[in-house]
Amino acid sequence: MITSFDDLLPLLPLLIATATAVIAMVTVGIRRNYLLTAAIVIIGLILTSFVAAVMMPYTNQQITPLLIVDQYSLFFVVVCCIAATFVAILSFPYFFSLDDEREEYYLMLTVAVIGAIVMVSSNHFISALLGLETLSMSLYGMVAYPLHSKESAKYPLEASVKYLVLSGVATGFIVFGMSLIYAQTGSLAFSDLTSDAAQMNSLGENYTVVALLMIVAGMAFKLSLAPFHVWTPDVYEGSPLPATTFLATVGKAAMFVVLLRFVTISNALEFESVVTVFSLIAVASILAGNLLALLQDNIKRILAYSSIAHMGYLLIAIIAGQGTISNEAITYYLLAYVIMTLGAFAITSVVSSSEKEFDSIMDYTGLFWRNPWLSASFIAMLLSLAGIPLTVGFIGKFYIFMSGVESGLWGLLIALVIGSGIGLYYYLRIVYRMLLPVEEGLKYRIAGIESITAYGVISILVFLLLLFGIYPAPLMSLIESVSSVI
Amino acid sequence: MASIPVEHGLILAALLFALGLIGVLTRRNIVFVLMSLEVMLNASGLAFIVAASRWGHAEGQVMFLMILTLAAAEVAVGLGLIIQMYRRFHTVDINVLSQMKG
Amino acid sequence: MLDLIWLLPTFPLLGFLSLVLTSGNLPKKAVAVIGAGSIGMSFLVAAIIAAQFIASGDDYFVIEVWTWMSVGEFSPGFAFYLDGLSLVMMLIISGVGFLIHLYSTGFMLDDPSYSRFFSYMNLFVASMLMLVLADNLVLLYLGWEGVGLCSYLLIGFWYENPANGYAARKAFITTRVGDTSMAIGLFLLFTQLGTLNIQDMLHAAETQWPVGSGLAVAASLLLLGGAVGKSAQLPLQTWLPDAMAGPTPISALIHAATMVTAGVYLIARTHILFELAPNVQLLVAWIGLITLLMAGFTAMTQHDIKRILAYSTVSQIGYMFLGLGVGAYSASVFHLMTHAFFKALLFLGAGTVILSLHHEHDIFKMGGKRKQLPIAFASFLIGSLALAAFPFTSGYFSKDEILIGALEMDGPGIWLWAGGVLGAFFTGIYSFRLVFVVFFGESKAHHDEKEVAGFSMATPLIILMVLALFGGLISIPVDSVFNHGGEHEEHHISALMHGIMIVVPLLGIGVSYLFYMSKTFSIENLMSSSLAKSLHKFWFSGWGMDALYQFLFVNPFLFLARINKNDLIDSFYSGIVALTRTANGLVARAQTGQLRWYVMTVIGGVVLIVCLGVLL
Amino acid sequence: MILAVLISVLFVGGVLAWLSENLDPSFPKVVALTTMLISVAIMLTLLGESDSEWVASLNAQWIPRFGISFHLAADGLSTLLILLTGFLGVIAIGAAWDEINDRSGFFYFNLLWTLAGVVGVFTALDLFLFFFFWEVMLIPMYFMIAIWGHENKNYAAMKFFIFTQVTGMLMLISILMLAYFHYIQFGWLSFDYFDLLNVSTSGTVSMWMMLGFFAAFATKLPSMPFHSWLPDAHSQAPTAGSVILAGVLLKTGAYGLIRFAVPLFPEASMQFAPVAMTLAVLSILYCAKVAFAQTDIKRLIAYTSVSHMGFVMLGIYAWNEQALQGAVMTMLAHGLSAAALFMLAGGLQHRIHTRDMTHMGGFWAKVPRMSFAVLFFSIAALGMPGLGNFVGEFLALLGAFQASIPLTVAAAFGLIFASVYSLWVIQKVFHGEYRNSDFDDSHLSDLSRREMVYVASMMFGLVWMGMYPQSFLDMSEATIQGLLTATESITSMAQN
Repeated sequence: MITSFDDLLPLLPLLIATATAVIAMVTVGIRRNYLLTAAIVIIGLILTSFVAAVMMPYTNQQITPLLIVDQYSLFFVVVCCIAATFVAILSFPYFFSLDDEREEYYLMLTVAVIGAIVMVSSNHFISALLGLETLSMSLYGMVAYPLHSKESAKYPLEASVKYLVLSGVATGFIVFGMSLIYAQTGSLAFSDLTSDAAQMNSLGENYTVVALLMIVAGMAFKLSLAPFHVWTPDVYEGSPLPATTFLATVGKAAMFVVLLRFVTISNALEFESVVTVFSLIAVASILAGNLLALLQDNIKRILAYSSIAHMGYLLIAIIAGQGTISNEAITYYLLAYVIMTLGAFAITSVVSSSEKEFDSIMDYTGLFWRNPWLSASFIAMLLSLAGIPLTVGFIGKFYIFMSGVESGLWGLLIALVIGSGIGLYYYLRIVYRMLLPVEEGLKYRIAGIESITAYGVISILVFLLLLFGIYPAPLMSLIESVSSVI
Repeated sequence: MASIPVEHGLILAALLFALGLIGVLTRRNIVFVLMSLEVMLNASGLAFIVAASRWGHAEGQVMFLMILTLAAAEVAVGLGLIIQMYRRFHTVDINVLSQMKG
Repeated sequence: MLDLIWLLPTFPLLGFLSLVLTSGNLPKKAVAVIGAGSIGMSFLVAAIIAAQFIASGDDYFVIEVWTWMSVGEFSPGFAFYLDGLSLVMMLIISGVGFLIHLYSTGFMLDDPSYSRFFSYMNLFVASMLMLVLADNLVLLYLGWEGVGLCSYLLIGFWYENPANGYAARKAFITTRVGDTSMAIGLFLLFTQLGTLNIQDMLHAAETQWPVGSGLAVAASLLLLGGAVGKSAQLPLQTWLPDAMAGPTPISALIHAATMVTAGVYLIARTHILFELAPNVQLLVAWIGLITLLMAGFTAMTQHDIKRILAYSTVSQIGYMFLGLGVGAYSASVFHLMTHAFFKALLFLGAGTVILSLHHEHDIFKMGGKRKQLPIAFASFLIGSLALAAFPFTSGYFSKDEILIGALEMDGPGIWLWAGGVLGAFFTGIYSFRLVFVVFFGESKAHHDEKEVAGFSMATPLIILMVLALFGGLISIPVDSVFNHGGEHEEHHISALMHGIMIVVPLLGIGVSYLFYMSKTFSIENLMSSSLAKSLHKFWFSGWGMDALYQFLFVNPFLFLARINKNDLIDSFYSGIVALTRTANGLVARAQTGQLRWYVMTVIGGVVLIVCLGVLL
Repeated sequence: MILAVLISVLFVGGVLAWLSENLDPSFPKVVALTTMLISVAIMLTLLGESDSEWVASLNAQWIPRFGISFHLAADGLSTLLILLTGFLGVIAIGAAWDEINDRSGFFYFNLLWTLAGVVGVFTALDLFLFFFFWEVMLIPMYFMIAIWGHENKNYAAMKFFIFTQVTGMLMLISILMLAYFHYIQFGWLSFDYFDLLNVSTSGTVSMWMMLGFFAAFATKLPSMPFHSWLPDAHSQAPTAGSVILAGVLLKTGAYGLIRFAVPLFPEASMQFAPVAMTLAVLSILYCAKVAFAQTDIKRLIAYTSVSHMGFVMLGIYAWNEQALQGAVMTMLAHGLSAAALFMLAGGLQHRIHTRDMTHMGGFWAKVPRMSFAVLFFSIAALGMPGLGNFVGEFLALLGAFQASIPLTVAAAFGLIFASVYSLWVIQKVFHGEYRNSDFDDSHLSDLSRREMVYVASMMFGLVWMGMYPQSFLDMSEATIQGLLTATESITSMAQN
């Protein structure tokens, strides 16, 4: 099928990423060196994102029915790769002192990124499934990674098993849904879902709807939307911080891009029932997420729950699909979400290590007075998650509101307001903890020389957070052009 | 030759799928849970075959192969975890994996 | 010179400021000089201005110092309006005020917060002058509230005793009720007539409102509310007796001579408005009459020397209201003046008694003090004579005019007259009951105190005695203010009536002589019957008005406040919080950590949405 | 341009104050004070320009995608309120001078940033920008309460934040709807005040939008039934916090009503006016009553603030010249009197470490100057003629009387209640026998010289407003005239 170099060129990022994985593997095979592997992977990822960024303006090409490489996919390739790079950088100090083989972790990270790249550039069920599974498979590994180590901080095993079984079920639903669609339409491309062919030799509309909803359910699980959210907190808490970070950022973002393409290309929203179901899911996620986080004391779980809520917010924009700016809204909010989640987890992982994770809000009592810079960044991230101005989170929320208003989704907007209202409470709980006077007897792992880079990451994230929050105009115009292609 | 109507095939697949689900739900032994997962996936594989035969092109079969590999990979990872689990807890009852809650 | 009229309130104000800013660091001499001196200055100015004004022969004189606020067509100024009425008032205030200040320099001499006292006093005089000189109702309201404030501060002057604080608050809040009604009246007048400048307003009212029009009634009623509040008339009279908690000079200045007569001034000032609402004007008369009788009864039953005087004040102001009600404005103002003289005299005398007897208030613990306290005795004698309208004392002329005014009014006039005469009878009784009990008979206690009456205290008393005796001969230049509506026909008052009006007070005095002097009749017999006892109790309590208000207003308010201390509405929000927490409990229950339960939820979810999808 | 400079001076000064703490713990207050004085100087330059139209206007592209611009300008009304902000800023720093000793750097940072936000709110003419500043005010305030507050600070700060934030989001929805309507009617998105004024809305939609604004502003004002955050915030906040809160933050709500809620939706506001005025009267009476029942002196003053702001809302929705001028005057006067009372109450708490009035009594003998000051400001608060509050409340009622007689009469009872609670405080704390049974009065000293300067300046301000309010009325007159004519034309068009 692939014939010419012109067809290969757009796949360059994918190829580079894959090459990175291979090279890393080989080096590991030759000689185990933590620093080296990390370096290779990081460089590879940066390279990928750079190439993708360069290609972005020119490329808009369908390669085989499976992959579409356009500005939008490249944009998210960049996002995912940079996010992954940050995760890699953060992982370095975290696994530095792991009493086990540490290099393979980076392999899985890279493979996961490959999966993500495939997902964001897929407009076909097969490629979507392929990417999704590649991502998930390696995530199982990343989640379970430190399970050999005697004093691994958490319950990676439990987390991994839960994740494996549940997402297996979810995959099952997706695949079965696909098969039904295929039986219905005879094609696995998103675009043919509601095409005339489908109507022509139809087994009945309900049939399509059922199939659709099965797929939606599967995706909703991966995005941990209510009522498929129950796994989220356990997996987040159980897995090592960098893995959680990756799962929460790249995993979610890639999956959401698939959902977006799927919904927009296949006009699934033509079915009233689908819209209704989406709305219910959105409201449920917003309320459930925020309510669950309300009295939670474990920061990882809080962020897990809040991610549920945030996915709910994003779903509002999906439902507003007909609006002119809903795609931009989703794109901007996804970016914002990646930035602030990364930031929040980054700070948590700077004070943590594979032996001891400081993930209870009690551990942060008085942090503001002993490490102002770190906790100031944390406060910035939390306020951004709460959608307070000066931060990218606010602009994101502004977008969501705008798209909601445009399509007159008043009910969902009210849910959004209520949700954010509840949300304030638990974000401020953490903030307040940090503002309390210092309690003695709280020992932080003093971030060693290896975390300098981690601090760098945090600084960059804070900078982006404020930049896109205060002067979002350039990013907006970029996103406007990028998301026009869908 | 008079082929089997698509619906029948799909219904069969659906039944298999449901069986798999029930298995996942009811078994406490994680090995059986994994097997039930297999069943679910293969059920959808079957559905693909049926659909392919309806349209008479290869995509379906390709998809089936993919699902097989996918399932295999899933199980591979799963079994690895099971071994670890057994080492830790000397049991394969999934109820032991419930330290995290709330 | 006339345009220096703004100096009048300015001197006391400066006195106030200098005393406050030095905050009690001045020697008492200096305080006395500033305190009394400032009033003296403004009296001088007042006198000169008065002379010039009368010489000039104009009807009135206006000067606007600056525009206070100007919003749309609403632009009251800091403007002073001088005519016969305000002339008289300003002379009384500054004159009597000066005498009382002079007296106070001696009276308060050993009080630690001497300068605080005088600062308040000066502030009071300033606002009072503002009140009577204001040319618009807003400025008048400023003075009106100002005097109320000072009265509050001075009643509660000895703040250590909570009772004083209570009396002070009672006074302020009760009058404030009246003030609020007055304020609403101002809003009404402005919205209807488009101005609050008194003269323009009255003129506009005359031209726009027919006699008896509803608006006129409403407006005058609202103003009347303010008047009865300040002047302690029914139904807001209850605060004045308690107000005696303040130092005696205060009672003399504020609660006898000047502030309490502000209501009279207000009605006199806006009498045109009242004439547009005849029923309201009649109501004024009746209020006056009833108040003066009730107060008379109560005054006969009191033991506290100051409370007796307080009730007598209430009842004398009742006379003034009666006069206003029957249209005898100049008579009322005249009575206002004479009353200022003799009531100030009485209070200052009482002050001397109290000071000399170490703050003894109960008249039945005194007795036979005429040798011991000659000056006080003299002042009381003369004061009571004037109060009881003994022929050819000042009180006699003024009260006479009022009663004649009542008589001249047709319709209910005769009844009002009869009531007034009856009141005069009581006045005779209670005023001389006081004199006889305190200064005659055998001395019961305090045998060897000497009279405390230095020069500074004696002089004012003597001057006031003169005024109380001969003040009736003064003729006040208020005709130009009141006789606008042409001459109303002279009734001929028969000699008989005159006779009655002369005799009745004497009868009163005689009765109290028989009871308290010669003991021909004894109170004991009178009090023996249970009816008499309960009556006495009822009158003594001031006709149970306090209890009534306590029951009607105070208790309900306190009750409401108590039951809703922490804000009902807040509990609504607490409810929302509780709701959220329960919701959290519910959803959190789903997070069991049991893998199979999780699978269950997932499958359940799928089934749910698929069913929804198919059914919808 | 001036305004941008002013705001940035405050922002930068805040950062400097924070940094300067590392050099020496005593620097921040000095830095903050100098910053504040500089900005006051800048503010005064606004006076130079004519108040009749928009001065110091600055309009720069910000987010072209949504037609959002960085549009600042000040007219008479804004200038007045900015000056109030500056004045009270200095006062607040004075209030904090001795009270805040630990982490003073971060404290002054928050103080100055709040003020920057407030100035922004008073001058923003782009609704997005307005909302932006509206939120920026909150966070530093939250920190001030949450860090330097008293025993129950977490609850208070949280409550304050959530109340204002949630209602703020409702306002955001309204703003977006308005912008969207502009898009439909004119074909391009704009958040500019003057563009949005042209959007013709009507019917239930505009009512809903208006309510969105109203919710936010009524919460900030605050008015029944959104007031219950205020007592907690005030009783817990540090003195400087209360001063800013009572003196300035509450005024942003009233400002919003005058500037946005009514002019943007004249008809809806007209229909809504009776309800709003009723709410105002309810706040006046209800909160006066609740205030009387309080034993915590700061809670009491907080409730009285709600009661007094009721007059402001009454005046605003009566919407005629006297009423509006009255509202503005009340805002200014209450800004001073309430701030002063909170400052004195805070000083008292700083001295004796209790706010419970049942433990106090007879302080006059101990602290005559402070007692006199409290007396003065309570008297001002209960509307004594000759002081600012009287002018404001009298005008407000005078105007309201033309709009609705029964409501005005009801509101007038507030004057009586005001005297009841004010005198009750005086009696409870300063009169009566001196009692110090339940607290250590070793630090109960009279006003220091510096405190006296602040108090005196505020007294002077109130007397000025009371005796010659014209100098303030003139400034706001042009604005109010403009608003009146604009709304009249629209509403009359609607009627025809």
